[in-house]
Amino acid sequence: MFKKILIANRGEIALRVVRAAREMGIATVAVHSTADSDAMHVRMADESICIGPPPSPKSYLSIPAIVSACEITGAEAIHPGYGFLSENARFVEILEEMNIAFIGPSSEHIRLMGDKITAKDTMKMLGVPCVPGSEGGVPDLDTARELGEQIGYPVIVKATAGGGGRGMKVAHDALEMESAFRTARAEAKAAFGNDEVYIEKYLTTPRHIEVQVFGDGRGTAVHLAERDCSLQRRHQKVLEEAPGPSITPAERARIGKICSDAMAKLGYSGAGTVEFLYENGQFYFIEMNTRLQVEHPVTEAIMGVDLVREQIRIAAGLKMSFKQEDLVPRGHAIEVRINAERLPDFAPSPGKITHFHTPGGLGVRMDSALYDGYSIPPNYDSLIAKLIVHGRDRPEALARLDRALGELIVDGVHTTVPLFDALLRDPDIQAGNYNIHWLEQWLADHAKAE
Amino acid sequence: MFKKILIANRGEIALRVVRAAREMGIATVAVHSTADSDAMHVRMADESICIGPPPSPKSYLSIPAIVSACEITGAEAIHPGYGFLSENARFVEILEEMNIAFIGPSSEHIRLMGDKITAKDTMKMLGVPCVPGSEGGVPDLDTARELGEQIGYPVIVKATAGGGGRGMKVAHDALEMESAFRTARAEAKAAFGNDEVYIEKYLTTPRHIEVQVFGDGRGTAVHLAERDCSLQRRHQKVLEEAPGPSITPAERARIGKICSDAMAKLGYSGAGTVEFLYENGQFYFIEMNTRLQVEHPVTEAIMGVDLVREQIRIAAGLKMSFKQEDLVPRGHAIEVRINAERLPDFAPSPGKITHFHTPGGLGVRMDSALYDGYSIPPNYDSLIAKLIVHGRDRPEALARLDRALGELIVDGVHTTVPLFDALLRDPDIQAGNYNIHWLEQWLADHAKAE
Amino acid sequence: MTESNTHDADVAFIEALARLLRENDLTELHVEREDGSHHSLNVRVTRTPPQVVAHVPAAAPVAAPAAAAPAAAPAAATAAPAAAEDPADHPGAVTSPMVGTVYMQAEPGADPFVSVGATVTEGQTLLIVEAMKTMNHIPAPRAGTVRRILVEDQAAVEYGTPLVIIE
Amino acid sequence: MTESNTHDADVAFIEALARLLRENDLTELHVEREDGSHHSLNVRVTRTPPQVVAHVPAAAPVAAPAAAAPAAAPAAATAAPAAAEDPADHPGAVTSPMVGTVYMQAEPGADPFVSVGATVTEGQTLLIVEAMKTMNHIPAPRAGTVRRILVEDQAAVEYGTPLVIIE
Repeated sequence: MFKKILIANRGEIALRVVRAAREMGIATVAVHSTADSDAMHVRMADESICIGPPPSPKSYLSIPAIVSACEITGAEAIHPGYGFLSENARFVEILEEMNIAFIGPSSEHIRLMGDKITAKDTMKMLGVPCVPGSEGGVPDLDTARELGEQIGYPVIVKATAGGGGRGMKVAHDALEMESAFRTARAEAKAAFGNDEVYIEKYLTTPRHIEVQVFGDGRGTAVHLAERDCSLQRRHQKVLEEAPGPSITPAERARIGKICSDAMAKLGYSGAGTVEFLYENGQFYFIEMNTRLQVEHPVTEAIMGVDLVREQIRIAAGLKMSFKQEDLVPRGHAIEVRINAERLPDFAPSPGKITHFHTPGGLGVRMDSALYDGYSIPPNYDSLIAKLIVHGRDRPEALARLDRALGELIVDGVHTTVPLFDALLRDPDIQAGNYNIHWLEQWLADHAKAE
Repeated sequence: MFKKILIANRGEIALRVVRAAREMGIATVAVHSTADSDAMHVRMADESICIGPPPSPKSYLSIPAIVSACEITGAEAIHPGYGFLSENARFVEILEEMNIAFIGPSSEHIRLMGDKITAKDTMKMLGVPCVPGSEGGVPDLDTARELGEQIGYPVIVKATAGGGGRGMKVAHDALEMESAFRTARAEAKAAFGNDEVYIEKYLTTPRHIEVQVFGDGRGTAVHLAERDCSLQRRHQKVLEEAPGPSITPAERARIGKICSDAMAKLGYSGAGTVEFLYENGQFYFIEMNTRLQVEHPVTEAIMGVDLVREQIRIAAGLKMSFKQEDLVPRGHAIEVRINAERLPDFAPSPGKITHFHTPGGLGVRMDSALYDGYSIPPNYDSLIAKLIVHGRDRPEALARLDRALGELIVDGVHTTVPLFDALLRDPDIQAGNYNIHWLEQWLADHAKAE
Repeated sequence: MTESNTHDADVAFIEALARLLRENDLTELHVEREDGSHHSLNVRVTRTPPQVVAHVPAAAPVAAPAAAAPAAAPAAATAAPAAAEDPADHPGAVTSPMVGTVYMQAEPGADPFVSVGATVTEGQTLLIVEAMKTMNHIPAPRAGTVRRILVEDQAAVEYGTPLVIIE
Repeated sequence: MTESNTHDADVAFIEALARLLRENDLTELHVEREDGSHHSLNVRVTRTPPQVVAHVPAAAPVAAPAAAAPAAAPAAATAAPAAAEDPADHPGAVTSPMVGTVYMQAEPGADPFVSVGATVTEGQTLLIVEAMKTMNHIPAPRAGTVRRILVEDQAAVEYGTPLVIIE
């Protein structure tokens, strides 16, 4: 096992890794920009190294700075957290060359999944369901109609050269196909000088369902059920839960097995997340994240495992500590992302924390790098705390979340807590009845009402 | 379900009950003495009533004050917590007469188990193993020798009229019986004017193992495995864990079933704990606590249930929400009791909390009524926080406890945290190798070493 | 105005400013004052607002939980009287020795034991606090005049609730 | 009024201000006062509140975890230099623009680039900071004399570590 690891990140996720390492008896090196000298991850680590000025490209994204910090401290491995360099294949290649272990998958797998088209082709080949479509240009209306029948309406006709919503038309049934096809081609011609179009299944109200996978890099892989992360604002997840309220045990087993089989065949190593759109009982692959997710704690809660510990074990060449049959979900978990933002416009609200009191008691987990007197710098992401609750079932988890939010005190900055207070009172949230468009719509409705 | 309940307690356990009630949508009434006007349980409850001056007999132990508070607030039920009036049969009788629900067992069962002799007789009748002995006076040496063979050495010869260690002699084998019997009789005669003696199994290094039980009051009962609470100082538990490190799954199943069968036969209602001494694979009943225990969170952690919620449900006439087959222990949990006490002499250390920072992350639960700026009054028990950790196995739980203790900050008063830091480094604790005498011995050794 | 008077006046003035600052949670105050040609005063008072000491007890745990209580049951009128009311500190206040319900007369329809302005002797019953069906007569701790009656018939009272002021 | 009386009065006045500051948790107080043409007083009283700012960073999270670290690895000499050393604030300090290892000379056995007392021209190499096998020459930001060299050959430096003082 490693004696010392370096954490190439900041905030709550850096603290998360320090905690796991400490429990494993591994010394930690925190790196930080000058804006983060007083940050919790710096205080909690065994050593710390200032790697640059506040802008991320000169500190948290600087490969030479981080590798150099690793060299001078003698750290044997780097945990990248999420964001920053966590999915940078070049970074991982450099580490591979320098014999520094990367706590994550191989550079090859990162590169593979970093390219959307290669990722989709690979996944399709591995038996993972993707959005069905025309595999290239559709030459004429007859082919378009055939495809419409094959795929099932509604479908979307899109310019091959397109983007930004131009040259895109939805056909809700066979009758609409002719007009959609002709209009899309005409718009494509006018906008991009190329009238080639392709056709894909059109999803109207999908949910964002993602499957947590874990591989040992030697052909064994498991899944740890799914998370529903449909509640998003501007493609940023806001609240995540596991298991997904709309997913049946049979669906869970089926899609889980598809994903773990794919990872086993790929020889994938460490933690990963296979993201899907889900509608009417069907899963459609979107992308794979080759790293730990922000929302991993909901999976840890229902599975009773420590994903970061497991990542470190695998990177150190140990076997996985769990088998598929050990991974039986227990209860229901919800995470809310508490940001230092002022509602209703979600404007960043950095500043000094004048009072911080965390909720306690049964089934409550706080992952936060805040402390009394800490000043949130304006340079980075506004996530200041993740509150995760676990209950025997979804109603118990919702009630616990409500109770815990009521105990939380973060004075000195504005936070998104009032958003969650309001969401918890919404019948759709209480029923688990939402999709990826729900929150944007809800916010728009509430903005109008005020 | 109740609309409003009153909590006849203070500190972390009152807060514990507020939390459960809030999650169930039940309004809460806190009662408090004048010393506790600023206490967390008062702040967190929906209503509060000052019931008297600081001395407990005039406030938290005053039945008229508490019943009166219940009447004027319209609370339908009372949760007694632990300590104070929680095992006061008279209090429960009064509530029964006044049609106020008591969140706990019947006054009859409280009275039954409140008397040590009746409790032991009842348990024996219900098939629960007790310390084997002579069932009364032993007339002569021959009978004593027979009993010695039957019970198995070592045995202890005790004066029937005795107490305080006088007239007590241990016989480690048959050879020692004659001398032990004669000496005990002679001492008994001299000390108490009555030379009658009885004989019991003598346990040299027992562990304190207790089984958590739960009954619906209508003949159904379950057990929720055991806790090992052997680490005690002056009969006060200091650290508790579940499952017990020395108990095998077969033993767990066997003693658990004995206890749940006994509770079913008794028609016991709500939470209870059957306490045993345990030595060489044998369990010996000591007493039963007819209430929630301080250390109930370790059971909640491994079982994934909310015992207070369940208590309230049963008191409101609902069914139990779990069956025996649902209750499968997962992982390992440890609780440490953090007291405001100054080491090495454990002198109470009340005062103002100048800084309070609680540990976070995976598998960590804090039950504490502290907050920044709170003044711990000198009038009550010194327990200020319970830190409970849960891991996949005992080593993981121990490492997590160590990590979490490192994050905890309680400034302004002395605490017993350094005791746990030291205990976690002891090989016996790491191996789970201790008994009810271990901690006293360890403290004595450490006192000498300094 | 003498020197010394000026001093006192200035200190009192600045003291008032400081209190103003604190009570209104201000950060800075700057005053220039001239009194005729002789005396001028220029004061700047600064304060860093969110002190732990001053702040926490006020803004702390009670606020948030209450606000977010799932079954937010606003305290019944009977149940959660505002803490630290003036009358409790009054030297003539008679406070309730127990939790219970107040009765101003011996039985329904009877005259109240006392009314405002009445003269009472030591030991005379002022009112009754009923707790668990027991009628507890609350005696006047000393002779005097009933200045105020602070509770109404059948009001619920806590331990320490001021009942009557006798002077 | 005599000199001495004025003194006493002023002292009393300032004493009163100090008390005011403390009691109202103020941070700063500035008073200018003139009494006629003879006497004028200009007082500034400042106070660092004894709380969050001063307290948390000192007593807070860093202390406990470090103390209880299961694998308490005291920071390697190379790795965790004391923060906020004087030299960094020196106007003539040249700080490291990157994390890395210092080399005082171009190659082993060669003469050091500079030594204390040497005169340097703007742009002249002071030392090398090696990061990821790249030798980064650190130039003198201006001409001057090397007053102090704050690092040793092969020392590990953080971003911002003061290296040399040039005046």
